[in-house]
Amino acid sequence: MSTLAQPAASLVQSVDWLAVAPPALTALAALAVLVADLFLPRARKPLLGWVAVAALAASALLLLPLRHGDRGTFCVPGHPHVCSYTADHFALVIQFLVLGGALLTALLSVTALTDARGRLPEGEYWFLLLSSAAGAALLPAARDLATLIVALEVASLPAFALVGLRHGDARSTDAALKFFLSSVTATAVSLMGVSFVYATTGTLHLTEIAARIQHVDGSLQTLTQTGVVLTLVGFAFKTAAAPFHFWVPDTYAGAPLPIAAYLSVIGKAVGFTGLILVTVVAFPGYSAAWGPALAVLAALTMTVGNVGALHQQPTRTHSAIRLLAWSSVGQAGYLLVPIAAAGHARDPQTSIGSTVAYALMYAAVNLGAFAVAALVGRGRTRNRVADYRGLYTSRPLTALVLAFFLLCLAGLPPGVIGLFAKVVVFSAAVDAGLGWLAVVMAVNVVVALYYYLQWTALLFRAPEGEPVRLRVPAPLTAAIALTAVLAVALSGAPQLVLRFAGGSLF
Amino acid sequence: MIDISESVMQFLLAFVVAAPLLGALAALLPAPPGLKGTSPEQAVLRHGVTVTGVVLLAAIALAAGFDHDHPSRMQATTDISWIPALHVRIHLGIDGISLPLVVLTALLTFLCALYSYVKPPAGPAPKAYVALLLLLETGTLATFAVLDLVLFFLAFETVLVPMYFLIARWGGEGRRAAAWRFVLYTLLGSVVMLLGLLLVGIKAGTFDMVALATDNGRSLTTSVQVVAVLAIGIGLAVKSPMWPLHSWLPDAHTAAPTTGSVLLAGVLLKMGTYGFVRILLPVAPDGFRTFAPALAAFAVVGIVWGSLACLALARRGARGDLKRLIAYSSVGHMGFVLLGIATMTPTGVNGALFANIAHGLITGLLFFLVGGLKERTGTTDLDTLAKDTGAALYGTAPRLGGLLAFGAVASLGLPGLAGFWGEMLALFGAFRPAAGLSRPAFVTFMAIGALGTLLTAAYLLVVVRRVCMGAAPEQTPRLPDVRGFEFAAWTPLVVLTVLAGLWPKALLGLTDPAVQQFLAGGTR
Amino acid sequence: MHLAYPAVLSALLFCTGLYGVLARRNAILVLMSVELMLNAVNLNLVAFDVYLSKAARDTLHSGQALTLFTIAIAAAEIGIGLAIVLAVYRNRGTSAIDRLRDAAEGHGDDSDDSAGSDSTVPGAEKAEATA
Amino acid sequence: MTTTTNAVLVPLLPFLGAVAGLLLGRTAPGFVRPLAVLPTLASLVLAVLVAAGQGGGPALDAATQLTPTGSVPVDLALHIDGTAALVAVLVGVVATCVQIYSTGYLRDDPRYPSYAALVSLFTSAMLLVVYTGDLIVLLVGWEVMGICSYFLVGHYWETPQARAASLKAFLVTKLGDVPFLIGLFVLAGDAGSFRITTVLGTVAGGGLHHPTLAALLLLAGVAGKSAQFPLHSWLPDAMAGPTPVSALIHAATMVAAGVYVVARLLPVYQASAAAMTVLAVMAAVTMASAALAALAQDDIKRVLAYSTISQLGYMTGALAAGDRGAAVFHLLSHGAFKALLFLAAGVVIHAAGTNSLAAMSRTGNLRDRVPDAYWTMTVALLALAAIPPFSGFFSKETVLAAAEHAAMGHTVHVPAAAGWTVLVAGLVTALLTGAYALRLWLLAFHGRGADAPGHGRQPVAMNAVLWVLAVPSLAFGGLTYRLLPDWLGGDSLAPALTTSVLGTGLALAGGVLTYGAWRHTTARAARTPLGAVAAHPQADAGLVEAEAVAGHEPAYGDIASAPDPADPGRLLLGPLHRHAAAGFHLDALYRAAFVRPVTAGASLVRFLDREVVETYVRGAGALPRLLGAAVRRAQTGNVQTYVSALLAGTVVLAVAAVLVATGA
Repeated sequence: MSTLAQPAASLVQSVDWLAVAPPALTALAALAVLVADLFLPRARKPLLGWVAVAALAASALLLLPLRHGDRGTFCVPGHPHVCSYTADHFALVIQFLVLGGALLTALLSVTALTDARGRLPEGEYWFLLLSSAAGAALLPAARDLATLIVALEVASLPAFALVGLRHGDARSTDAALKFFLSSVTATAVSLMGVSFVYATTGTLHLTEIAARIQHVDGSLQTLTQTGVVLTLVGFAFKTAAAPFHFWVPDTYAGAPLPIAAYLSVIGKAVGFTGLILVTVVAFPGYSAAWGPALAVLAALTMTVGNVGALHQQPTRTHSAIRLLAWSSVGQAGYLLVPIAAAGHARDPQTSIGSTVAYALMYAAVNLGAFAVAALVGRGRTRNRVADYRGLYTSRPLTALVLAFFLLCLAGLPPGVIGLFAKVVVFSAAVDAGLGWLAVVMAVNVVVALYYYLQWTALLFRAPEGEPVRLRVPAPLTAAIALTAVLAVALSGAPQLVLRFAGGSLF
Repeated sequence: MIDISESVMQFLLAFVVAAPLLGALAALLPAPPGLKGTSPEQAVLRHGVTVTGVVLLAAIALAAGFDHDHPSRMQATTDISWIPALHVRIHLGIDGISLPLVVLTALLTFLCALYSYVKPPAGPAPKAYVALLLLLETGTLATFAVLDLVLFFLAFETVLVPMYFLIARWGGEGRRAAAWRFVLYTLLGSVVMLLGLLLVGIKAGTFDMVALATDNGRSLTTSVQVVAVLAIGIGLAVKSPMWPLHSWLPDAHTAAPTTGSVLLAGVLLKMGTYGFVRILLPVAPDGFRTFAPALAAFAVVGIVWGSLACLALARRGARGDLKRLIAYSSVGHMGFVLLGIATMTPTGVNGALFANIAHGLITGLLFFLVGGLKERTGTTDLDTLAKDTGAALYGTAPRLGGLLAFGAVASLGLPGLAGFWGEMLALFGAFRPAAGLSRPAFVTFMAIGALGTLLTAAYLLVVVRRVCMGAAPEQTPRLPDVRGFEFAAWTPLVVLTVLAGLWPKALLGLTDPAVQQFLAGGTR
Repeated sequence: MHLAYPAVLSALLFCTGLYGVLARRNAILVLMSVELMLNAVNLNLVAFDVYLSKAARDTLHSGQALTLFTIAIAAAEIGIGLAIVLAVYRNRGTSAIDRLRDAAEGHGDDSDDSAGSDSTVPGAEKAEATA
Repeated sequence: MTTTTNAVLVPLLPFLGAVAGLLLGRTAPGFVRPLAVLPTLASLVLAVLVAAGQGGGPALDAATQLTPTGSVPVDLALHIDGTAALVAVLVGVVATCVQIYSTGYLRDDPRYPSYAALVSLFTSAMLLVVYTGDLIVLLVGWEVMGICSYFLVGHYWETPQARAASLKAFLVTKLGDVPFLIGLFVLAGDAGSFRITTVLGTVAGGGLHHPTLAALLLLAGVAGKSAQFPLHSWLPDAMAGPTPVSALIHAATMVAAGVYVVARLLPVYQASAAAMTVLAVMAAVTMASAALAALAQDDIKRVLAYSTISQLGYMTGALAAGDRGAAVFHLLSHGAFKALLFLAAGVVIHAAGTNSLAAMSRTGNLRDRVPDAYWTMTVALLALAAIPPFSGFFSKETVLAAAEHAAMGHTVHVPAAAGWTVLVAGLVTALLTGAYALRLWLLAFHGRGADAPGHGRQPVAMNAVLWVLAVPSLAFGGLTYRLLPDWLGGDSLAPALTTSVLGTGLALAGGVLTYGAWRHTTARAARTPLGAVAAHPQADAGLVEAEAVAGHEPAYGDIASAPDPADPGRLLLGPLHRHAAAGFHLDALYRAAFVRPVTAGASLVRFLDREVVETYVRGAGALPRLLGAAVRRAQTGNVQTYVSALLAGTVVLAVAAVLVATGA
């Protein structure tokens, strides 16, 4: 073992603490919250929430000093460019997305926890949320398969618990069980794939894999290819790509609403980030295997998601959340398109920028939609789409904001940013010559418009019955305002997110 | 005509595009204290009239300041980088092709706002109505003013949501289904169009229409052009609408409120044909040549199809709806526009552009008139209106009847009125299509198209017979004749129809140089 | 020992785990089957690690390192999984996973049960704890 | 003012009058009559000045571009030769007479303002056609006339006849206009210009590639407008309009336009022997069949309508014989006496309270009620029958002479067969013309029975106009046949002996036959009482006529004929009468050939649009719904199903990816 032969001083690597600060701070905050929970009296528990919000904000701010994107740590001795943790631009953007998303989730959670009146244990809730966020923040920076898997699990395991955290709610625990069982199976499959890849390449570092995978023995080719595809499964599961999407509607409907929002954004971010890292960074040479596979997945996912959403009856309990769940499946399909295109393009790294840009738009807008759903859900707990009827009369501004979010998701003006995000995705597909996928996506955009616009139209109808008037708590207002401002600002200056689609992020 | 400095022109154009958007936002706010009016409804409707009126004035100023000696030159151009990542620039400008459409749009929207001011559409509060109307105006004006493919698409899409709500909220019977069909159909078309636009932009390396037109398809291979034309063409053809992609139109028109129908027919359909001229012809000439015969064939089928459908509707006992009938007539008229474009000759394209404007004026007028008729009689169903012999509108409301007859006559393409020149030039273009297109095929199309004018005349006059004429008017109660605000809204359309018919140079003089330059390869 | 033996064993283990996941109805047993799958992966990783170290292609023993992590993950998973199953059992009185179908699409199209109500397993179906 | 300025004002003044009339009609009724008459009168004066200025000399040309089109520009061009100048004067005269007459005829009609404006517009359009030197501008005037005739024929829109007739008039002429437009394209395509002078220059230079095609396409339009076989069937029905309108349409405007256009473009026809032959056959069939039909009509105006068609046949016959001068000469003289005939018929209908000849033949004393109409109509009928020295004799004579000239093979470009066709048909028609003219005269003014209802005197405006028009009917031919060749640029228009004798003799023979038949049948009149009288005989002439037209069909079972055994035409025609009365069943033919297929097509399109096009739209909507149902069904809620799908998906994906990647 060469490492052991080296002087003892190098046994402990020097760690670039600043580079790992964002996930590390989040993780520390999680621990701090857990410990503090033991000592805080019941009445002071809401303080934990604000600690978490502050920690997430601080972690996000810690991304600022890293903005040059040239740091890395946990490198292989002697190979300064083979690192397990790299804070390049890609990692930073996704970390920003994850931390920002978690921050918004936290804002939603503050209200949700208050409203739950003790049915949600606060200390555990904040600890789990922050740990999951830490894992999700770690994942985009991970550059070896072990870190990747660990980060994936760190992000997922607390999420299972979060989904089933509500005391005495069968739906919640059911959802958690389904989520959990599907997820661990997918992880096992993914790990199997990792072991295959490891078997043929002998390394877990992504860049090394990329270099070695080109020279795999002919006899081991099939094993490698199988390994590549199996590895994708775990991440595709998190992204909720069809046919790995079945848990999504059930889980979203059962989970506390902020957690559904969290899963729909951060969960997906974890999934597609892993996919991007695995495909574009680790297996670029095997694009012939994963390119078409992802293209088919993308087409299937968006179709399934959209037709599923199409069929939600507005009067059904939880139909709003289920609709958002199905729509998030559909959106996942769009997110996969540029990754699939990367498998067909000459320069894979530029086209994944489209995914990043789309994800940023989607995160802001979808969290906004969930925030409004949380607001409406306070008055009418059944979370039906039909509850939104006449929202404009009772809360004009909220209705307008929700309409804007939905149109952004649909990709139709005045939701300019949604439109441009779709344009970017389309152009990635067209650029890569994936015409058929672009056409499938085009049809899906139309199908999706149906339910988004139907919902939008419902907002402006004459209301049924007396509107429930509740005071809007400040955190919720802040979340809605933040997302709305973000969406409007992005609509005016799409360049803010679309810049990522322009060039390579690595 | 008037010498206006270029920077003022730039401002005017940007103002024309942006003012309705700002107005739409302002319409949602509560009225400021000084402008409250008698009621909030009245205040917001007046706001609509004011904004559209100012935009119309700006558009007229733009037309006045336009250098009529060089209509082929892009004027009042603004070119600002917006999204460098996508190479999208805010590139605005007008030339002889877009100027008439800009003015027409501003005019029709203003007239609609004016009409609604006195006669608010039946439905929910007019606040959202005005906002949507203004949003619609932004979208349409932007479509005609932008010179960037992606922006064109953005503008093209902007009209969908407002129009959807206008139909679904202020429409008549069956409005919801019609609105859905409209929005899904056109969105499907435009998304496919987006694919084509992206293909062009990616392969040519720029989304700038002027650069692409100057390039004239030289940097695109023929196969790329073919695919692009197919994709873009489908999107535009849905909007135009081309047979057999027209089936959203009759429903949408039938269900839409009067102003919605006017704008739909007068402005929205033009966006499709404008796209054909502005994008497809100069950007992908080779690809267009491949599809030109097919386009012409579809156009001609559309002409005959629309006319025959109208004849079927006009027959006694067919329970034909007047608005539906005019919608089908639009299919026929837009067939002439498409035929003109498909010839790829300056004559045909000039004719298409002329027919565009003429159709906007005349069909807008017709929808206004039918709206007025519906308001008076409570129905647009021909059988209910006409009973046994006819509704005898000449007797019960002579001016309205006379105007309706005028509209019908203008619509059937009577020489001396606006409808004629477009049809004539489109047919003349088809008589001698561009080099490389099959002359026998096009001459056949021309002959069938010319026969279509006969069918058009037939159904329009049947309509006049059943609505304006009829026995024993003294037994039916007299209807209120044309009122002041109706005169105000309709007279401009009538006057322009006559003027364009008698002095076609006003339009053709603008479009001809620009079209010549487009077709000759786009270079100056 | 030839590489084939552990590889085949691992494959068998994985397939057994798969079968368990698909065929068992008791949530605990499903959980165990997942563990089996993870252990198959562990076996794989260790075996390849040895093989690769011998061939001097991987000097970092990454396989073993990942195995350690996997074991830890598996432990955490089991912990959370058992907790969830326990909660389910508390709420429903069963841990048969094919009974948890409340959230199915098409189930009670206009069901009026409010969120959070403890709706039990529908109808007269007996709670059977199958293994 | 220069002649050019005057010429521009000639069509412009009535147009402005029309616009002003339409705008002010309801607000300022006092101005309506002056606005109707004065612009037309002024334009007549100017037309005379233009004619004087032009003086039969070289053509006056002036042009400015109306619009560019991208290829062949459209010019606003004047091209005034002697023919144009004279025809414009005729139009002016007839239009002024009609406008003056209408002030009396429709004095109580509330729709008079729009009526007068449309007549002015009509006049303006015809003057535009006459003066323009550009074919597209000509088409503008041509179609504006069509729409004016549509509105004017439909003036009494309460009556079903007027509603149907107006529609038919427009559509049938439009049926001709479609090929006409294409014909213009053919000409412009070869000549590179829509200017008539350029086109004729190209023809002279042999630059026209498809002269036959162009000529025949144009001919369709001409047939429509000039009511030539087979597109003439609209004209008799158009009698449902007010009488002054009929006079205007028949004498000087609409129907004259077709002949005028052929006269203008005669070299195009002469370039193709086939076209000349077709023209000749068309003329021959038209003049003979229409004259036969005229003999069978019961409505006095329909008799005159068929007579117009027949006389137009003479004009096209003259053109087919290659003699433009003769055609225009007949156009001019016919314009005068036909206007007179119609206007007088209007007076007669008003006085008799019916338009039916059968009813008039059972009315006594009509002659004394309307002496002015009686005398002027007698003059006009003599002119129509071409009895010397009335003007019709000279003009028809030149036509026959030209045909004879062509038949002898003395005319270049004209096949002798064409000449013979025209000559024979012309002589037969002369016989028939004499017959129906006398029948009309006898039945209308020599009826026996109860006296006509008492009326006051007819308005002076109406009677004076009759006498004004009687002058040219009497003397125009005799006075001008020596002068006209200078203007029309053709050969001598003096009567030739052979054809004179033959023509006049045949006309007299026709008259004698009719008289004999009338003597034979008139006794039966008393035995079969027939009568249909307007409900309000005291009303203003327009209303009486409207009621008479509306009442004809209910009273007699047919719009064209009456079951009158006392009709000499019935005896003369024998079994042909039934067919002749129905216009030789041309309408039935049209119904079968055009109306039915179009209606069937409309039904088909309606079906296809509803069922087929809708089906794919609905199918597109159903597909997502089906998929949605499938997706829904898959969402069972059982986590094991989910995991199975997950694993199955993984396996499929892995296998497929491996297969694809290994190049399978």
